[in-house]
Amino acid sequence: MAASTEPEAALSVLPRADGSATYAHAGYTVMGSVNGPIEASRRDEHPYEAHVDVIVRPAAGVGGTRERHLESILQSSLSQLILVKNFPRQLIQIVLQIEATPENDYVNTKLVQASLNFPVVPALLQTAILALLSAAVPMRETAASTVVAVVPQGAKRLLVDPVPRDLEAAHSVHVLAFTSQDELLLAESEGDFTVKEWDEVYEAAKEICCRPRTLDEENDVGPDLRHFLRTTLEEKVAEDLYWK
Amino acid sequence: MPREIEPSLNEKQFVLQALQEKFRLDGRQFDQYRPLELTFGDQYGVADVAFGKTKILAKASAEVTVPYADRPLDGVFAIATELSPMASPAFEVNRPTETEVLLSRLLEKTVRRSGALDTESLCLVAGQKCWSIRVDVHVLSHDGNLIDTACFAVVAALRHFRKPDTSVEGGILTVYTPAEREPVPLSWLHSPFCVTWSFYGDRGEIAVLDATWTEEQIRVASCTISLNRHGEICQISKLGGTPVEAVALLQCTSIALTKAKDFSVFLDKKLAEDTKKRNIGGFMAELRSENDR
Amino acid sequence: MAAAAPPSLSFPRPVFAKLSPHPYLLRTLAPQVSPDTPTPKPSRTNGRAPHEARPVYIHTSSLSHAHGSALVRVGDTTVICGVRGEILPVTSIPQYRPRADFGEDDDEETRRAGRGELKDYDLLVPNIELATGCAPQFLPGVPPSTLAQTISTRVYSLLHSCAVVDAKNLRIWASPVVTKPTGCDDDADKMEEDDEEEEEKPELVAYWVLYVDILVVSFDGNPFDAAWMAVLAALRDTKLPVVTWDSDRGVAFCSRNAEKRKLQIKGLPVACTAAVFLEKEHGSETSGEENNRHWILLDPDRSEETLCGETITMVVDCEGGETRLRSLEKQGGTVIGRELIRGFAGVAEKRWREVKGAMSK
Amino acid sequence: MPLDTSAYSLALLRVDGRRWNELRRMHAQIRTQAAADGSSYLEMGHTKVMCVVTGPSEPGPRRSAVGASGGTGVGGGSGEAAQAEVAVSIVIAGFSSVDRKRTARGDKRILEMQSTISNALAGSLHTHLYPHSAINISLHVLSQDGSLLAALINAATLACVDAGIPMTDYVAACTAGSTSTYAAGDEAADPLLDLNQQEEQELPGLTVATLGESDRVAVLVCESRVQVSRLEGMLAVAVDGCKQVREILDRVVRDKGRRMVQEGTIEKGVGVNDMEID
Amino acid sequence: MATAQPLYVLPGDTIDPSLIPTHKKLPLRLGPGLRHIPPSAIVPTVAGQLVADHKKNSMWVEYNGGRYIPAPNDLVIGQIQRSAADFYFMNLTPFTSNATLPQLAFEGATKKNRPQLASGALVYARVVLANRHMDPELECVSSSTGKAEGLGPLTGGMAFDVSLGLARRLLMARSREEGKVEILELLGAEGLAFETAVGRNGKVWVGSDSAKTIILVGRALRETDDGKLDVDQQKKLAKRLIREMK
Repeated sequence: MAASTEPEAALSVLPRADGSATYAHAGYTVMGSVNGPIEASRRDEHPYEAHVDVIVRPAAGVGGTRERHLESILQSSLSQLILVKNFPRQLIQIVLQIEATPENDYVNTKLVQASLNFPVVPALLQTAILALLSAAVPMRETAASTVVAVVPQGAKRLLVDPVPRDLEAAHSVHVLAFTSQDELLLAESEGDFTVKEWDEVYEAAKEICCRPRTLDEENDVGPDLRHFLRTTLEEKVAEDLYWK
Repeated sequence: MPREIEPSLNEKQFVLQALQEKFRLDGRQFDQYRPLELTFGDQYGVADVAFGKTKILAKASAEVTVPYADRPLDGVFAIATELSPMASPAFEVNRPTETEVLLSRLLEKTVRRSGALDTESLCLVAGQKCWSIRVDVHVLSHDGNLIDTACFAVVAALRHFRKPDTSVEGGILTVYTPAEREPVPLSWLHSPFCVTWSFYGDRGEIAVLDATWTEEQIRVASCTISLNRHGEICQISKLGGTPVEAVALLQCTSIALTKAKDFSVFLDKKLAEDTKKRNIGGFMAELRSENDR
Repeated sequence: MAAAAPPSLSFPRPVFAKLSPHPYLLRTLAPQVSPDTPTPKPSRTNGRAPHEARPVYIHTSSLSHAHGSALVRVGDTTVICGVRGEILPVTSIPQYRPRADFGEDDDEETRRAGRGELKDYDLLVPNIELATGCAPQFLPGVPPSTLAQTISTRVYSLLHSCAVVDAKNLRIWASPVVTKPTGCDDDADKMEEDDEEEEEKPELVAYWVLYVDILVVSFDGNPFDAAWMAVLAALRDTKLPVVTWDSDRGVAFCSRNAEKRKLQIKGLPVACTAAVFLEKEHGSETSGEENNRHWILLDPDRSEETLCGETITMVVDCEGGETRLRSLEKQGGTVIGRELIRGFAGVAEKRWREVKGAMSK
Repeated sequence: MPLDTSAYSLALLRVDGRRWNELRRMHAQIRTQAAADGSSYLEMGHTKVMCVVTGPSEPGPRRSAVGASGGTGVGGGSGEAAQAEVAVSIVIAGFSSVDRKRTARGDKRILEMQSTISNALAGSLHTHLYPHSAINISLHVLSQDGSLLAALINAATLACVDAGIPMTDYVAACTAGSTSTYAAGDEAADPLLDLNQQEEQELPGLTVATLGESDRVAVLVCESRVQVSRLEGMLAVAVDGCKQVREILDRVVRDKGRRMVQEGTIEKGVGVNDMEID
Repeated sequence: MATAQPLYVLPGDTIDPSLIPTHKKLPLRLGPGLRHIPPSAIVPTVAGQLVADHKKNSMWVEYNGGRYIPAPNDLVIGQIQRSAADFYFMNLTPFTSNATLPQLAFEGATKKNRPQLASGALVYARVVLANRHMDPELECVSSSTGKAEGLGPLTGGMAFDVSLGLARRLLMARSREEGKVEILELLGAEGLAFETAVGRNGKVWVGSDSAKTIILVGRALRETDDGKLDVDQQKKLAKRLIREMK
């Protein structure tokens, strides 16, 4: 549950799904499954492109409004990455099961919470992308995402992958996602901040999500997600093609 | 709504023929379970169970709430089994299928109505405040025999679970955070397990344990027997299907008892290992929380 | 604007708009340079300039039974918001836990604790109703659509993250000294003074729960901005009656003609939404150098929303002089990058002034 | 556990004066509704239910995923309807028990009973004769005094016979219990036949349905904690009880058939006629 | 065919032009996992290994997993869902929309006598037509020769699910050399009598008089697939299974 440990992931863990992945980072563990392209139900059918259906399920309690909100955020982002035009009238179904969230030993949190929790978004997004890759769903590009918090004082003003206690103290919390073309795919912030602060956050997040391969490693702003994604996939592909 | 396609005629015929020749597709004995795996999460009350390719995650959670008016001295205990499309695209969110209803009823009868959890111990302030214990069953992968797997996961999760410690002074309830006081286990009375038989043949003469999804689709009847290691039946349900000789059912029950005992031993072992593992970490944790104060 | 319709077309513009809205909007935004007519300024089908928002009209305290209410009109999007306070005794809060000290309210700890109170005890309950037949896609009397759920989640978290309502204004104390909701600041201060004088501390016996109900009367795009505006206006309009606590019977009551105290609201965060209109139809495969122009359409209407994938919502508050961002949501595309967001802050400021004007009217 | 251990051990008589292997008075009629394809009314003691069968006919528009037979697969009703679907619906009247409580529509207990009954009958009915069609069994509970599931199964069987749907044999059901609760570990506990409400609440018991005169069990439902050792005794008594019940059902059908032949009113129900001959 | 140092790609990666085969006459042919963005960019759409064949002037991305997507000339094993006037509706993978198989697309089928196949029957067929806008169409007869060429209904036996990768390897002309899968030959060599039909859609049909043999072949395939066994391990596996059987 430490702040910036290296993420862990495993691909194609569910034998009966077209694609699946688990992703664990900063206290969050998410299991993701992808089925598709499959037949879309009447109401989801789109004549020119595939319907991307995202279902987010909390670890405990029934999904509520905030899960719907998370779903809509992810749906709009993933539809950008998937080549939806390749599968008209089809459905690509992504189920994201939250298995663990970082615990805060200093409060007894309520089970059902209406307010959305940003920090889970990166874990969900990463898991979804890994699962999509495992399902070999054709995609335009990949993406990576992270959380940054602006905390009042302390060693660093910017905190990557803050733990719940930091979040309580934070002035503002930001979730950013970048495509593999270094474009800003998603930006969600809340709290109290200035454009300048956001700029700094942007820099830090970009550093993590799309660090150029050649870089000195002494300034550890956090994990190198793009590299992580690539190595994870290379291992998987190499294993799949063991016979070559 | 996408529907699960039935197995092909070839598969139906062959599986049956093989069973009549005493073979199963995966080479198992008729009364043999697939390899059983159980792993507990870092957090209390999380159990990840796998019977072969069937994977289920159960998570227990606790919350203070108001007791039901008609039973002011009891806590609230619920088992939620919502099957998501992760298990199979044939499951739609909040549209319960027969599979889902029967599963939740079986868990209800096996774990809740058999009094495995002492609900009176969940009462905090009579008629005002009590614990609401909830287990969420998440089917991650469905390759048959959801019932036995789910039941095992639920029992494992509940026995692993710790709820926040509380105190009541002068009618004022205090719920302590994990940092203030170590959480406490539930008061647990007995551990029931489900053992499900699948029947084949015109007279249901062939009986098989822990059927895979293919085998389940082809079976003509099934019977789930829930027992604990004390040899107490908590529930039996053979809900229709091809009739089976009464004597055969009695044999099934006695075999089921031995299986239940095996499960019980396995679970106790795993729990012991886990606590041993935690005590090391737990001690450090206490130190940490000390420093924090 | 005659040039908006290409010469080849023989049917009138409304038909064109119906048949192929995307090219139609495209033509109006990027008019063809034709010899006979002077090229007009790029404008949207609704006649607005890309960065031009619709005028705002706000009318408050129109509902007699609500403690606070507001009606907001942004173009043809009309939203009504009503705030209703209800008293919640601490005894009926299951997870209620008495706190030893309520420190000075400028103290960081306390403010956070206050936010905790609001969240844990659900003292602010927003709910939005879209299924009013306000637009073809929302039939009356159906379960809340994804959009409705999304908006109510956004409103809920914005209410908490902006802390427009301070928990201390919702606490109800049992003590002869302060049996009134500590409304305005001076009152609050007085309370604290009183505490110091009193040796026996006043006891926290109940909370006000604010039910914030939002009703979309007519829908023509950009529901969130309007909804949030309505919530804010309604809260600023909210007056809670003075409560007297009967400690013997342990019930709170406020007499018919009890004096009402204005609820104190911190700051004036204003939401500003824009959508991105791409030259090439969304997600089409003909990507390349050619035809990838785009326009940022401020305060999009319904027809525009259907044509745009990417959206940005920025919530700004310039009350304290400098511009502070309270929330930023950008999703559904990759056009809006760092520069555009920087620039958009300016647009949001402009919008903030417009809305502030409408509010103070 | 007041009644049994005290009273029973002395007089070997149960609260309602029955011996351990006695059924309660069982009364049944068929062809109670002229309008329906098949109908029945059945009493087991004070448990009173009626049943109406329509079909085999075109499957209705709203086919409930739950309580439709062949639902071994995910998603309920069988995929391509090679055989008729048996859809069961149970309505429990508000006045049927002492305290009038509304049963919620999605009540899983009732859904479970529905699917049990539909699967039990589907095992006996020759549904393969009616592809792409539905047999709708609707049951109404008028009064409850224990052994509800058994009564419902028996009523449904009668109604299906009345509807003239070919079936292998009767599906007859009844309950059995054991004289002392699981807590008391005494092996000397006697089995009891056909539990009433009071016994059902206080003693462990089970519901059994068998096919015809065989010992083959179509339904076995036990919802109470009980020692494994007791199962055999209870099961034996229950199976025996089912045979008695079958006799009763058979008599009901034959009497009705005979009367109809005498009255010369057999427009349908050829099945009844056949039985008349043998 | 595999380059000395395998090159792994992710969707959206830029491919070094030097890797793109250039050929005098033949046009460049793009296999699965690649898309062409005008004017000249070639971009991967899946994660896998980039493979280029300079002789055939073609390149594609090699990967395993995912759902089968029909492509012309693929051999598949379909299951009959239901039959219409002169079509069978076939299921290739669960939850996907049906493929169509004309009832006349069998060897020697005429208006008068066409094969009568029950729903649920398995058919070995070839994909004739597959594009994103229409349901795929199958045939069980070669349009050129008019012969079945091994296609048609599969009677008896058992169908096993395997990974798309293994199915593809089994279908390779020289599956032993290129696909490195030999298990079936090995079992045959051990004296097991069975026949197989491999569907590109991840299904392998095994037919034999002895159920025992079928099960054994099925297990052999599954273990080879799940365990990612190389040829030597396959040899061991074959030996072991045979021993178990005796």
